[in-house]
Amino acid sequence: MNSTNDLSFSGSEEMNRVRVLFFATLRDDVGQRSLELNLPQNTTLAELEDLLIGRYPRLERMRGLMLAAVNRQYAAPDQVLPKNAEVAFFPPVSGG
Amino acid sequence: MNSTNDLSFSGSEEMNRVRVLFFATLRDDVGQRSLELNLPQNTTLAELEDLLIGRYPRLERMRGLMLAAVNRQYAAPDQVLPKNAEVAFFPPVSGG
Amino acid sequence: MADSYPTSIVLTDGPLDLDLLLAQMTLPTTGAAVIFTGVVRGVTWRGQPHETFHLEYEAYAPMAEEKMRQVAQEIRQRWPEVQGIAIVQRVGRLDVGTPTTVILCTAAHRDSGVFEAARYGIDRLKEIVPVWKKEVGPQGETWVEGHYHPRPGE
Amino acid sequence: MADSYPTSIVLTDGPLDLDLLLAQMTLPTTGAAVIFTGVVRGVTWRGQPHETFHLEYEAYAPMAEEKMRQVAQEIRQRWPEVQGIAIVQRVGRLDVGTPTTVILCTAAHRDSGVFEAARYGIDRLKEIVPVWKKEVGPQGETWVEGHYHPRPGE
Repeated sequence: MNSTNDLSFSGSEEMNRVRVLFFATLRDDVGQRSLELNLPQNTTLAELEDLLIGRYPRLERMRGLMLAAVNRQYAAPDQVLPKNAEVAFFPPVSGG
Repeated sequence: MNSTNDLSFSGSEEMNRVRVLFFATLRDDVGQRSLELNLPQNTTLAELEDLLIGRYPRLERMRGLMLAAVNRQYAAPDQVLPKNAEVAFFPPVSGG
Repeated sequence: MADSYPTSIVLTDGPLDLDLLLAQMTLPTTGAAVIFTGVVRGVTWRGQPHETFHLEYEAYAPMAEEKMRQVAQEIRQRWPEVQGIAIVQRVGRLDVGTPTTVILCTAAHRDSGVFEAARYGIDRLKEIVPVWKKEVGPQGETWVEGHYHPRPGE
Repeated sequence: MADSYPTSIVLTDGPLDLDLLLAQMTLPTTGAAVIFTGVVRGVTWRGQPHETFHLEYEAYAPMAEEKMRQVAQEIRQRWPEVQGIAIVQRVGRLDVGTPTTVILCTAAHRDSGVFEAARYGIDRLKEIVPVWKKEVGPQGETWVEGHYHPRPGE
């Protein structure tokens, strides 16, 4: 895994450009609100989460605890990220 | 029973002057909002109600249905009216 | 503690201001509020369907205020965590769509009885507070009569 | 019928106007409304007692609006007699005593589910609507974290 925004496993596949958003404590952990990433086709949400924890070790404490939405819907870890997906990571909500 | 506001049974007792109020349909039935009555000592609420139904026959339909308050508290029929009592008669409430 | 909780009992022919009422019943420890309001219905389907032009409310004012205060006290006995209690009843002519009554309860948290207390408050107001309404509609004027007979002293 | 019932979903950094919201959710057939509001607590006793100066709310705005709309739809499925539904969430800095959120439900009658619907609405908002608050107090800043983990698609 390189440290640029191109997190491809291999250079031969067509890439999927996704937008990643962070909120609340996760934004503080990552230090920024959003990222644009080029991911291999068929990357799952769980794989993206692993990539991000590898890149931002402060996210480790939230492994298994953070919520994730793909295109504004709560998503399962094995969900394959659709093309140009908007993926958001955040802690359990606390509005109201 | 005479038709003046002096509803005394006998002239020998000291009288109790009470104020009687009517609300909603009972006010329509009686045709006025309030009366001042001189009643014998120890007149009960039930006796007053009988007097009033005798005087205002349109109240008959509400016999046993009308509510009564003595000095702004819901009262039992056998309650003796205290001196200078404020007695109110009205249908079951329908506010809100 | 409960001695310092605000209670507001208002019988009025003027308009309501929910935001002001809420602010008045909000303490530094308040985190939740439930407000019930009755509204003048122009079209009624339940029971005998009918249309209403407006309502005319009448009150036995001094007793109504005493009984509204009693409703607030009953709420405090049943839900001691409720903080502010405002009970408002409008009187006079009220047009369709107008709020007629308010039961407002505040508490630290939403599970402190505020929902139940507001529901109890409107139920009790409709049982014991001497207020009556006359419906004015296409069929003329009709007094609305309740059904509850309070016990002596209630 | 339900197609014509109004739904208002508002995520805003401006102040609330409860009277206006109520008027907007009032139909000719409306006779009752229940309004829940959350309020910024300055002093909290439950759990770890602490003081709060103000709260800072942050939202994932487009998803929050979608999920607020979903909460309204869930209310409609469960309480079909509910007429108007307004769900408001304030964001930004909110001082002690300020209303933060509103769940407002109207219906023809008070026994048509308005109380239950408003309670359900605030419970669900706190489960699935992506909004977070940071408490600012004498000990500094602390993010408040919820506990609910929505299921995929929830």
